[in-house]
Amino acid sequence: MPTWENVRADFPVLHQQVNGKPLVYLDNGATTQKPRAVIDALVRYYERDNSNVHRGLHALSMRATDAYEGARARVAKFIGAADPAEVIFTRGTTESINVVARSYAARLKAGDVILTTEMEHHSNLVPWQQAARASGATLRYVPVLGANAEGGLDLAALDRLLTPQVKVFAFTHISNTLATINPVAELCRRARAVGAVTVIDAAQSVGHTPLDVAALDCDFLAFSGHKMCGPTGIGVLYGRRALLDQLAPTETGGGMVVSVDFEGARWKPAPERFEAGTPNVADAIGLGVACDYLDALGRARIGQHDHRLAQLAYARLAELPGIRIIGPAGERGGLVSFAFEGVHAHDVVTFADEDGVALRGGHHCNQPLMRKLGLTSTTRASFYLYNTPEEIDVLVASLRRTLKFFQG
Amino acid sequence: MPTWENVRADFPVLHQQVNGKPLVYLDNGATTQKPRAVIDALVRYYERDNSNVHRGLHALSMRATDAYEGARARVAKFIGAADPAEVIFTRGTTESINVVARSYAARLKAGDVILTTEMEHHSNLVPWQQAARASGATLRYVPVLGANAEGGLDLAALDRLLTPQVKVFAFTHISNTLATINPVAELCRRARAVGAVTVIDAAQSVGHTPLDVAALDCDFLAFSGHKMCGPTGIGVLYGRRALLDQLAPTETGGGMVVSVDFEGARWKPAPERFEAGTPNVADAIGLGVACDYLDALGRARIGQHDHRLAQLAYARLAELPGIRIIGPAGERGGLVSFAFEGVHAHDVVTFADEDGVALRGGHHCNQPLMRKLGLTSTTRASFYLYNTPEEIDVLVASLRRTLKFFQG
Amino acid sequence: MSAELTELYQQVILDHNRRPRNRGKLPTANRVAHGDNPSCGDQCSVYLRLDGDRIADISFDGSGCAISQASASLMTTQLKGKTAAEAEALFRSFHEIVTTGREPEEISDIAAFAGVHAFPARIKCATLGWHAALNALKGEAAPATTESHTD
Amino acid sequence: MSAELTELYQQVILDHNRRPRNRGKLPTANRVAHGDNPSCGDQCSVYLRLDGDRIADISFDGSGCAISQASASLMTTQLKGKTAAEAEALFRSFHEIVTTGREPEEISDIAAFAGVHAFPARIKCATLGWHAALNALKGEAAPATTESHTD
Ligand SMILES: Cc1ncc(COP(=O)(O)O)c(C=O)c1O
Ligand SMILES: Cc1ncc(COP(=O)(O)O)c(C=O)c1O
Repeated sequence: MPTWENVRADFPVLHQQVNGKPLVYLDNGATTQKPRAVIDALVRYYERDNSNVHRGLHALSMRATDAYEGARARVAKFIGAADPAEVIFTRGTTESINVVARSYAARLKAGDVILTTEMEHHSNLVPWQQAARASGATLRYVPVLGANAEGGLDLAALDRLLTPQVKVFAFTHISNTLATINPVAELCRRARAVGAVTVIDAAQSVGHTPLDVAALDCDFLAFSGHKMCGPTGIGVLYGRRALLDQLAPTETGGGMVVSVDFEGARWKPAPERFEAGTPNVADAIGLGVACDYLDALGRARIGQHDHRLAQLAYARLAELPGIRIIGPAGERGGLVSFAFEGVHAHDVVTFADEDGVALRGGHHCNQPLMRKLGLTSTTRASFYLYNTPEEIDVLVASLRRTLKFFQG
Repeated sequence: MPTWENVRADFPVLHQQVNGKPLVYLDNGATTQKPRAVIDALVRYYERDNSNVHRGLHALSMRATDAYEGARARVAKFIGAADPAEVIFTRGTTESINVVARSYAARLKAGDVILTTEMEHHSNLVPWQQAARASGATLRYVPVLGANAEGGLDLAALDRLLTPQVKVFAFTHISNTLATINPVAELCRRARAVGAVTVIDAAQSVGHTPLDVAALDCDFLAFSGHKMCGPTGIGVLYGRRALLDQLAPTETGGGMVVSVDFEGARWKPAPERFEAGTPNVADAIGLGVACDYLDALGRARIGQHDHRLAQLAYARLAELPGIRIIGPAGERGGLVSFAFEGVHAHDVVTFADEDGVALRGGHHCNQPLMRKLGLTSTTRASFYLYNTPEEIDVLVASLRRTLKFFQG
Repeated sequence: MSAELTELYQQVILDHNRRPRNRGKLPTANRVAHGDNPSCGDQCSVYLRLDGDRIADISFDGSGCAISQASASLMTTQLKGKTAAEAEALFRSFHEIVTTGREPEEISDIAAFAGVHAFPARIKCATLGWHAALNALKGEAAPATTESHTD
Repeated sequence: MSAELTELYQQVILDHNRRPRNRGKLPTANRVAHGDNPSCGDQCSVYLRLDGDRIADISFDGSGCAISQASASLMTTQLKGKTAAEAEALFRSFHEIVTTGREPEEISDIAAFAGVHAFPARIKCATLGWHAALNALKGEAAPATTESHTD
């Protein structure tokens, strides 16, 4: 059982030097590190149980199947889904959203509206542009308020935009660039009132805050294992059972068919219907163990920890000369995005790396939003359960040194 | 460096008892086991380098990017592709084929013909049925000859079927049910003569035999890491560069776009164009190490080893009462598929499992072929580099016991 | 042979597998349903002659492992003459037996399937014919598939 | 500051970054090309006035890190007055410098970019403006993107 006192000891990668300095990993928005328990689960699987699932009757295959389906049930519990069949394993958030968007592309028509927001990650934006193009539907955006996007979504505009023509409303839970926490339950409620299906991008939230699909009453929810202490290459699409069974599969092949002849095929119900081919068994199992790990620490507590670090970082960074911080000042997710007058994010990141600090600089897959804010890039520090206030000291000292170099 | 003498020691999973008997793993057609080197590569990545790729400028991200792109280059070398950009990482064979089939679905039209064969795995069959349906193209099958499919593809029929209307010809290299080795270079040559694009399903061949896409002169080639000593959740689509750059991506999102605005997006060239979202970094690296492992042993030697075991198994099994072996009698891949009069494959597999022997029973994702042969299922024993002649003795003894029980 | 395997392949099961009862199409059937287990290709069709609410006659046809064939065969002997409600109650008992291994209080041939519970992957084999029969009773046109059931 | 970082941010580079030369649209340009680095959002437009085969005038515009901006700025000073063939030869030298760190025999300001080779992820920054310039010379309409180059 992990404890807060020992949390850093659980993550082997943290205990290294980078450029002669202790690693300060503040790139958790891009991907999080993995606790020993998750790494061990992969090793154990490959050393003891590795086998193909579903179609096997021998001991290893039965063990692998039980572990894989056990991981599905574990993930269902993690997000409050009543039925494990509502959990579809994908490669990650991007694939999950593509599955929904492609399926809806085949059902929407001219006159229908797909609604999303101005703060979406490219992965919750481009698939909807493609779905709109393919179906003839119109894509609309809920605006973001404020010169620094500090005002969040324009909920008054949402009232006007949420017409009965809206068939799908896709939005992020926590913005990976702004740290905005959207009122997702409220957004789902409003969408339901006009009969729109809701798709939540939970990439930045599911590992950082308690989350319950039944309480949110959303229709679809997408996330990535690698952003919540799990392995790379595994993610989830949650879908309401009644909707999943109507959706056409977008990928076909072995494992998802009831029967095949030379003329055609019949599909299994969810979840198999959406999992063509041999699944990523080992990493699904690893994801289940990541759920155990996070729940043992408690996601409410993790959220508080992240929030506290983000608040501290915000306050300390605000003192730096020429800084512009974007996103809300008060309640926010565990990251801070900022830009300096006259010093580019790339140079900031290169200098920070010299000090062992891992930051991300760029458009954070949020180009349209950046353009709206008149920015081409920001530097982002994103926190997770193993980060400490002392690491923020290192960050601030590194930034001061960079500013001194460039601003003189 | 692995050696043939020590090969079994490299695979931790093999050294266990199942139902009180030493494990005899003969389900390699479904998935292969992983050598220590591959497992270690995953652990090393997560313990030292784990980071998101491509968009990062800090030390871990640069290391992860180098390792990921290094794996791409390694795989390119493994299959003889001149340009690493021709290697696209996918979840596996099934996804790889779906990417090609979906892209061609958007380009084909009524009157066009998609050609495949009667011996395809559902994963190289159903996606083409879907592509034909979506585009209005016609799907045709090259027949398989012989009551036990021992005659392979009907090459005379192929002459008639390969008309200039054929735009795509998709076929397996080695059949996962029959063990037939198709003359793939010859098939590519004939397809090229009528201007058809070739898609090879190399799931059962790439880890078992030397393979060179330049020598084959194929247009696309698909395979799975987990069937060649690599991790689950990673596979490859090789595509000829000139064709890849014409294909529309089927999945969109972060990482595959040059620029995005609220109206639309522009794609990067291959391989990024086909890799939306955070890739499966760890497992791609693991796949690269699997390539090292197999090449150190030598795929020509592996192929001989498999073939010898399959020949031995064929001869020994042929002596069993009431057995029907399908597929070619002579040259064949490393597996044997068979059925007994009056004893169902499931019962055979359950009895074998009692003796520690892992077999597969069922239709092997080959329902149309099974139906043509008048079978609903077979039992399959499939071999790989760590199997031994002694294990075939155990298999045969187990089968005799089962027959005795059921046939009296 | 291990105790578990002996339990699984009890004499009753082997007997029904070797000499299936009520096998083949039922010419007088007024209901039919088809079931298949896509994991392994097992198939089972069940033919019923319903007389009001009562199963006047029943047969099955199909192919599959010893467990699935014996189960379907035994099932036909058990369901003949039963009402739909009785058939459903019997399936509930059978399901309880194959998933828990607990034998029922009344002595019955279906207890022979208690050994299945030690082989979870085979539960689908044991219930395939039953699912088809219940679908036939309900008059459902869609083929039963073990994949849409939780067992 | 480490030796590598000092090498990367040489005085020449800092100077060009702070006071870029030939920056802004060129009103008399008869060729223009745009480049972007999708990994980080760096952008660079290069404007040329070609006189026959010779670059009579050149300017750049865009946004990006110190390396990309200084490189584009320095490039404009180097390319002015050169023929297309000379420009390509110069790019080959520059490319050699940033990828290997080997300084050229002739003394030249472009040697200041030798430090880039220790930071492979920044090579794309250093070459962005050059790629745009070469595309403008070739009259290619499509925007240059660092992703279609191997560096
Ligand atoms: C010949 C063949 N093609 C395709 C596949 C599908 O591979 P995967 O399930 O890894 O996508 C397999 C294995 O299941 C196979 O044997
Ligand atoms: C908000 C958000 N949505 C979607 C994604 C895409 O996730 P992935 O790259 O794991 O598919 C990310 C992360 O990159 C993200 O932060």
